[in-house]
Amino acid sequence: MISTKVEICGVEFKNPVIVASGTFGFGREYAEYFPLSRLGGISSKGLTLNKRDGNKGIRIYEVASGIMNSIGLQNPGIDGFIENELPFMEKQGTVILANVGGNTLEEYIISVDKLNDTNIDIIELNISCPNVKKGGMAFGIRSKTAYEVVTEVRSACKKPLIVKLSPNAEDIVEMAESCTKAGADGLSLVNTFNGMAIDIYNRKPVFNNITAGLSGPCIKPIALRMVYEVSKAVDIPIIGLGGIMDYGDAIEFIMAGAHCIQVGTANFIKPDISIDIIEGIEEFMKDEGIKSLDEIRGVV
Amino acid sequence: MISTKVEICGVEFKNPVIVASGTFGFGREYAEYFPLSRLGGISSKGLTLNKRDGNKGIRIYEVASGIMNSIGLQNPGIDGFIENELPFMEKQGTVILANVGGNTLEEYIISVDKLNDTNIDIIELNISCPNVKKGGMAFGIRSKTAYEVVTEVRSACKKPLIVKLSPNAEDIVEMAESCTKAGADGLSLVNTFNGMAIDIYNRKPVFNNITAGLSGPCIKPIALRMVYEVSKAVDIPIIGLGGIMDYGDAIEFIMAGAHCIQVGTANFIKPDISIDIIEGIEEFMKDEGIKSLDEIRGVV
Amino acid sequence: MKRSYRKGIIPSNIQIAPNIYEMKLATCDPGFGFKGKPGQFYMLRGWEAMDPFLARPISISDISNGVITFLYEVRGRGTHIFSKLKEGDVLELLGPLGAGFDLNVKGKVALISGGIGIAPLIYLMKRLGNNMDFYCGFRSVPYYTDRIEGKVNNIYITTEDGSVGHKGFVTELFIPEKYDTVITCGPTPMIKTVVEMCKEKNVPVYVSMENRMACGIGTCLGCAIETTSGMLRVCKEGPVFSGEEVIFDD
Amino acid sequence: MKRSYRKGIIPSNIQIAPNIYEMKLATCDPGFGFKGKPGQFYMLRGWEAMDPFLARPISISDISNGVITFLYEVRGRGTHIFSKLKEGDVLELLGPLGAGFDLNVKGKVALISGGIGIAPLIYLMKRLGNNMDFYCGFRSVPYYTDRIEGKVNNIYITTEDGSVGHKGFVTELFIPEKYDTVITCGPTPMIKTVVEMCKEKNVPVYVSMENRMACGIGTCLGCAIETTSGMLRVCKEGPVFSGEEVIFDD
Ligand SMILES: Cc1cc2nc3c(=O)[nH]c(=O)nc-3n(C[C@H](O)[C@H](O)[C@H](O)COP(=O)(O)OP(=O)(O)OC[C@H]3O[C@@H](n4cnc5c(N)ncnc54)[C@H](O)[C@@H]3O)c2cc1C
Ligand SMILES: Cc1cc2nc3c(=O)[nH]c(=O)nc-3n(C[C@H](O)[C@H](O)[C@H](O)COP(=O)(O)OP(=O)(O)OC[C@H]3O[C@@H](n4cnc5c(N)ncnc54)[C@H](O)[C@@H]3O)c2cc1C
Ligand SMILES: Cc1cc2nc3c(=O)[nH]c(=O)nc-3n(C[C@H](O)[C@H](O)[C@H](O)COP(=O)(O)O)c2cc1C
Ligand SMILES: Cc1cc2nc3c(=O)[nH]c(=O)nc-3n(C[C@H](O)[C@H](O)[C@H](O)COP(=O)(O)O)c2cc1C
Ligand code: FES
Ligand code: FES
Repeated sequence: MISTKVEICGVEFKNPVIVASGTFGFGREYAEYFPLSRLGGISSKGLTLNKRDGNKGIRIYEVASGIMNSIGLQNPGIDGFIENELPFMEKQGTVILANVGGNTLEEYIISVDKLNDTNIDIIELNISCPNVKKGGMAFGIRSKTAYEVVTEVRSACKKPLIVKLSPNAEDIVEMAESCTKAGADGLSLVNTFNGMAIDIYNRKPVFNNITAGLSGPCIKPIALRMVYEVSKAVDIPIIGLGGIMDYGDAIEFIMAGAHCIQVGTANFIKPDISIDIIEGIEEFMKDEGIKSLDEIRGVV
Repeated sequence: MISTKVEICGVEFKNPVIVASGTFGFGREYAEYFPLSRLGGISSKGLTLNKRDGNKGIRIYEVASGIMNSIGLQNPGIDGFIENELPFMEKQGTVILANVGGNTLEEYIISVDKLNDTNIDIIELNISCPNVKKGGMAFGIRSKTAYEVVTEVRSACKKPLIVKLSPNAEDIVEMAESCTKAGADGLSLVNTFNGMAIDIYNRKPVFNNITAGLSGPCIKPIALRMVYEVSKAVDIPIIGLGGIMDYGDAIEFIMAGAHCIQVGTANFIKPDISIDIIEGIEEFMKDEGIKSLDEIRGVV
Repeated sequence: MKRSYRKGIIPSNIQIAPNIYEMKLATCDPGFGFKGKPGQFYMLRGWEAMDPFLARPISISDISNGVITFLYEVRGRGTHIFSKLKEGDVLELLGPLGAGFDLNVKGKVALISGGIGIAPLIYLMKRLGNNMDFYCGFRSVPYYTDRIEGKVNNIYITTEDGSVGHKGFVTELFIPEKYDTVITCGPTPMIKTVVEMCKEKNVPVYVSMENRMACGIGTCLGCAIETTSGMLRVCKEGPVFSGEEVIFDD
Repeated sequence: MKRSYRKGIIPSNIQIAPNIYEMKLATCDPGFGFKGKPGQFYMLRGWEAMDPFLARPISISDISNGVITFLYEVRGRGTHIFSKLKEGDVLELLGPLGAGFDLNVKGKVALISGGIGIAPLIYLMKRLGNNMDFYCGFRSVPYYTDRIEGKVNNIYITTEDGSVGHKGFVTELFIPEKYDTVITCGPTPMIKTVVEMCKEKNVPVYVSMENRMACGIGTCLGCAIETTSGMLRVCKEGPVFSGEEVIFDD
């Protein structure tokens, strides 16, 4: 008998496949395609203290083997989430990660405080959203700033705290070490890469914000390298993501040292792709005689 | 009449299209497909003081919209280049950039010194090759180290000096500023991104060196963003590259602020793709009523 | 449970005007037929690899006996690939998506299309029982107008170069106050003009909007547009909106 | 000047064994025919987009009247796409590339193939005037052996599962000292064994090597292998090397 179970931060996942923040809404739309209970976990759309409308102009732009997005954290706000979305999510029988973003440290603290008294399982602190102009970005770039933010959030937070890292960080390993020292219970990486596109006929950037976040298979080799380096450097569990499209990609991240993986942009390519990935992992384990993912985690 | 001429560091390019180091050898093979005189310039395969055999194991690996390479600077050494390759290159009627790599500062200095007395037009200092284990990488990561290296090389070098930056640098803008201060006459960016791939059946990294360099269209959005940021920060000319596949990509880099562009991995996809790009740029200029590239450089 | 991407097999994919193609798709699953209301759309993938990366949204232009018809214009790489598909080729599609048109409109209806915006209106025309006029504008060569003839009271054809019908834009012929309901699909500037004309005369107007889409099912928020009721998703709450609620930016 | 990628049109692309296809390509350029010597190869692209990204190297398996034949095994994404191509489809190809086999070999020749390694040897067999034996090993289902019959003295067929011919590997039947020249193509472990057997008996042996390629024309250095004369490029100095010069790593 094989088991795909994984435990991180005291939370048990029935399998290592979590759907990534911002690519799965709060699950409602996908629930029409498959039972969400099949998933290891769901990371909510990034939440900010107050409701946000997000960015204007082009929000999604296709590039080679990937997309750029500039959604700008459109979300119902923490209260809206707790009132209207969480009750639905709680009923799905899967681990719930609340992805929390923000512009200021204060905002993070109040948001986390509101979530402390809910049934969410884990807080995923997004210190890296490149589409929020104030603060959001800076937190995820310099290890020192991140250390300060994570320390404060850690002491305010009663849930297991996973910090989501930006690949735009100056030094991803140092960043991971800082967040670990600051008390993170786990790390997830990577968020989107800061990229750019230009409309040559209009002689203007495609995005109103000039830059936007790059995701999808195009970033996988870099994301995998970062997960590998970070997993060698820190002892807390890691959630690996960035361009995962199939079970093979997922296994690569696990072999690079990840406990769980997240499926992001791939959800847009096929609504039930996460189920293909879960089943693919199971089959791979059977074919290769692997009983538990512990056997292959970090073998590389 | 349109003109595609560009001048950088006192060297005139008949058009802004240079073929990138390591993707064009020394031009011999491509000369069978088109007259090299059509090119703006050729950057030689990365040269080291001594001949190198390069890396063992898998050297090229296809990924989504790109490749990873771990060639490891296989090259005939500076003397071999001067003796056997340069005479051929000199006859082609195009600008010659000698791309110089190395493991130690000393090696750089001796190499540059040997090139001082040749007919090459420009030295492109590669401080960023991720496939050389000692030194090579580190130079390109920290601005401070780069500053020191470039300062020394600058004083040894009698040719215009272009420094080729790594996208793996901690802070690409700070890096560009440091190299400028250290006396670089121009900058070229980006070199390959540090990436990784795992063979899940053998449970081993695909590459003997574990990581390898990612290039091709998959990196374009990030490369373009970096060229944009750097061009806003420094006043010396910039050569932009990273995933350029067609004239549209080339124009994007020019609008982001690049004086010239380099065509790298694309050469592998079609031997005469650089000619398509040159002709595409000319047509674009005609269609849009652009007489000189100065009109659109950095418009964004 | 809804089904994820299904395979469809092509009985025909023919060019009907410069750059304009009509593609029919039959299901590959026995006992199943494609479904959907006017105004709804499907996400189409004609490639297995990761470049092009996203599926392309295309409106239902007709459905009969479970065979779906798409009318599309070649604009970029994705639609170029579609145009090269041949009889017997298979592609993947997800749908029907979006809310579609309200079929319970009252009174005399004007359908106004610009270019390929005719695609969803053709299907709508077939399903509406109302008294209708059809205004269709083209750049140069009209298409599908034979399918309209006889099904509506009046058909107004315009071309920008005057090669057929009135030379100019449809909005030059259209008189809002003649109608109880106006429904339009086409380039945003045209839609905007139609909405303004209708608003002025207090005539209810519905618009079918386009926007870049990633997921097509409401989760990426990439297709959201500004409306008087906040950001709404073209793929989910739309693509049809009341003309009054859309906030057109300038 | 050499021509860059040319378009070729497919007269036929048929499956001849499980996972094994034979594809013919005629030129799209009037007055031009495909050329190439045995052992040379072409880089093939069956896609316009950037994923898959690289062209795939495939050996010439035959050329007659300018129509080229490729014999290929479906292994990954690229060859999978090739297998889906139909009559009339067009693909792009660059070549002929590589140095190919020396056709001036003396005496009695053994051709030894493992699996799809038969592809270049078939063409070589047709061009060599020598007295030859052909050893061909397969996993389970042999193919192309009818083309060999009658053209060589002896044909030795082996399959790993014993379904046809000798059960086991070709190297179990092969006796090097019977030949003046040995030429082999197939999986590296097989090549290595053949080379060792020949070296032991001092029989000259030529091997056709495979390696991952980006450019196919000698510039990326991605395909270089270790030899006694330094790093040599499979695409340029190769794909055929003398067995003595290749350094096989373990
Ligand atoms: C709800 C809806 C229904 C549509 N119905 C039809 C139809 O019936 N017939 C038809 O010909 N076209 C229709 N379109 C427009 C069609 O989706 C685009 O023309 C098509 O996606 C362009 O793809 P491409 O690969 O050819 O262009 P590219 O420029 O290569 O596309 C690049 C990316 O941008 C997106 N994109 C580019 N232009 C548009 C656009 N105008 N609208 C939305 N996304 C765009 C593409 O989907 C793709 O993700 C519809 C669009 C929407 C949103
Ligand atoms: C000189 C030469 C001649 C060849 N002749 C033939 C032939 O006649 N018939 C035939 O079936 N095969 C031949 N091959 C092998 C063929 O090139 C590979 O099987 C094919 O490239 C696999 O591509 P894929 O997309 O199916 O596999 P994927 O695994 O998806 O390919 C991924 C990448 O790896 C490369 N790759 C994977 N396996 C190989 C391999 N074994 N050799 C080289 N590159 C590889 C691909 O080219 C591609 O760049 C030849 C190889 C070489 C080098
Ligand atoms: C449309 C979109 C919206 C996203 N929104 C968020 C978000 O709100 N919070 C967050 O932490 N990450 C967000 N992300 C980043 C993803 O969760 C993920 O980290 C990134 O896309 C890389 O993974 P992928 O390549 O598998 O998509 C978003 C990504 C996309 C494409
Ligand atoms: C096979 C290969 C070899 C390369 N060798 C060198 C080199 O020797 N020196 C160097 O500065 N850059 C080298 N590069 C980097 C390219 O010059 C270029 O900076 C990079 O590939 C990004 O551009 P591209 O995406 O257009 O290829 C090499 C790239 C490839 C793919
Ligand atoms: S396309 Fe994703 S929300 Fe509409
Ligand atoms: S494939 Fe590029 S050198 Fe051989």
